[in-house]
Amino acid sequence: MALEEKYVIEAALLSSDEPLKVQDLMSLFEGISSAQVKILIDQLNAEYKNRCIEIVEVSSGYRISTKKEVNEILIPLWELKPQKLSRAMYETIALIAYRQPITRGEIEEIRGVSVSANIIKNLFEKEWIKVVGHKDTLGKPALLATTAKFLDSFNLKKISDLPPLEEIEEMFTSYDSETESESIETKDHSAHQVH
Amino acid sequence: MALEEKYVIEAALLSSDEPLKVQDLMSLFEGISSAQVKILIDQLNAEYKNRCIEIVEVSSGYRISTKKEVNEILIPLWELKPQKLSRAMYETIALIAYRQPITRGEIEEIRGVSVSANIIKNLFEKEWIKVVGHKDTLGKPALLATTAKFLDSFNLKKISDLPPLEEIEEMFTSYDSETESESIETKDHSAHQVH
Amino acid sequence: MLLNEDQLKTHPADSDHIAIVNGQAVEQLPSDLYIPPQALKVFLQSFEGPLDLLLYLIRYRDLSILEIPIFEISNQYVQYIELMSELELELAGEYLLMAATLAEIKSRMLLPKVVTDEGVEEDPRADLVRRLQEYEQIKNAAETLETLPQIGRDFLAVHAYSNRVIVMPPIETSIALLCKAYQEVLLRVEQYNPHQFFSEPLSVRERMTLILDKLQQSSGKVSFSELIDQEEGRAGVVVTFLATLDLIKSLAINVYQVKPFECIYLSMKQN
Repeated sequence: MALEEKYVIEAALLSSDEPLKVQDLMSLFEGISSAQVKILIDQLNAEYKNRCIEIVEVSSGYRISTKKEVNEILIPLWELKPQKLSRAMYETIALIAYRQPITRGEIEEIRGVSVSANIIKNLFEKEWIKVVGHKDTLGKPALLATTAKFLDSFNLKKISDLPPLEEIEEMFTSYDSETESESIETKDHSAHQVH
Repeated sequence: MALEEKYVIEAALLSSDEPLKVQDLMSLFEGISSAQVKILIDQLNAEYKNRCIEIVEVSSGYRISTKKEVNEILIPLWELKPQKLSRAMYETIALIAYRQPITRGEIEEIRGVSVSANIIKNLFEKEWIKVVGHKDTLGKPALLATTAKFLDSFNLKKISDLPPLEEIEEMFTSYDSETESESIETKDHSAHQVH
Repeated sequence: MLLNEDQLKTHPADSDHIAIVNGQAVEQLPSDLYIPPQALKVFLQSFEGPLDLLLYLIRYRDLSILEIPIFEISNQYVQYIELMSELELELAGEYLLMAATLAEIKSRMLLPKVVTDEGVEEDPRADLVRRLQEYEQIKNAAETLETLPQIGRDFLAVHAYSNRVIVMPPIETSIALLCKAYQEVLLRVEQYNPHQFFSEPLSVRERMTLILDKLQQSSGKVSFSELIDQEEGRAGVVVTFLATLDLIKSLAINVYQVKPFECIYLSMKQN
């Protein structure tokens, strides 16, 4: 039986534990270009239109995953129920993602509260963060950054695919202490909200 | 989008780590008979005719597996990818190596997170660890130690060849600056492969 | 929408409202807290810290961070943390620190501004405003992140089974990564549980494994002298002895001696 190239790609993606790069897929065939591999992937995705799976490109390559719509139906079958992450966890990983590399102390400074050891441990256990070096200050604190696995977990290809941060408005730095209410009025035009 | 039942079954089989029984699949839909589930499986298998995957019934249920013909093509891909150890795996085997004999509970206590059964299973499968006795406390937990095979895999002659802590510190003050972004999950130059 | 100082004087923020919490009248209930008392505790616990609470106080009233009415907001803030301690919620030190910061800003706002060579003194609120803005930015980013599709919650990576018996995937090992992992575990331990951990000479650990190996192979008793390698000399005896003591301590083996100075025997504990 002659095996169709796109179905070999499908089998390759399905048999791999990790996402596969275009180069990995190219190595399966002789004389195939990366553009051709991408066309085959598009063809497969078109075939998956009515199905509950799809091919997604993430940071470490291509992988097949279930579509969101089918998830709720499948949850009862999962041994591990999806766990809800705490707000503290989201804020911590968001800081590491947007401000990397960052130390734990810097995270605490911005959040205004201490970061529990459990949150950091948990993020390491998920392999969402890694130590990329040590800051040359007192105590040589570890500099934390996100991993490819973090991006993979959110179906992202690169850090810049994260939704952009909202801009921070500049504040007038001079003020008049005696006439606070006046100065508030004159500055009112700039006091619209940031959302 | 209305989800077709057979494709829900496909997604269920592909997203499960273990084979699924007919009863598991029946639980996904209301008022479906086992005969109907089997018909849907046959329909899927008919669709897979030209593809490189198939649904196979094994003793513990149904699973989707790659066809034999395609496995030969995929071998280079599997060989190409040396198995990388996860951070959790490195930490666990490091603790067993440096602190042997040690129980799983003690590892968990030091790491501050639970050690998944998979990691321990995996280390046994690699024949890197063995049970050398049982601690005479509640539950008689197994005392784990490293094997000769572990030493071989890491090119060591004996456990005491592992660098002592002070040396590790020195190693990494230079190691960190050289390989700033490298971490457990990325390849490093000193890595070698074992079969 | 903003209150000036005159308005503040005629608009007392406290003592107008009373709520019943756990059967107790709470007089310090902040004026804008329209929350059923039973939900109060949960609500107050939901703040991620002082910045989060301050942001709430500002945003709830539709005020701008840039022009934070410090007098009003700091009064409310203090009422909230009083309420929190009244409800016996664990009040992190950061909350109290913020109360002090707010009080300091308040007093600086009342003082005439200082003009130095470098120009006019910075608005006393500036630093707090920057922190609030920076925190709000991350708080919103975290909320957005939570809405992104997430593996395990919204989708799963799928796999087909492959019979890979023929292929033994090579394992990449690195002694450097092994050591790094160990070092990192120890660093974490040091950071979180100081003084619980100390390093032991490796040779003792290794010897413990060797002794257990021997005991298993012999499936009976082994004499202490059998465990000693003559070539290792005195140091070897010490290491073996320490390892034996450690094994007794970890309750893995039995040790017995019929009479003083007679042969010491070791055996596995029976399960």
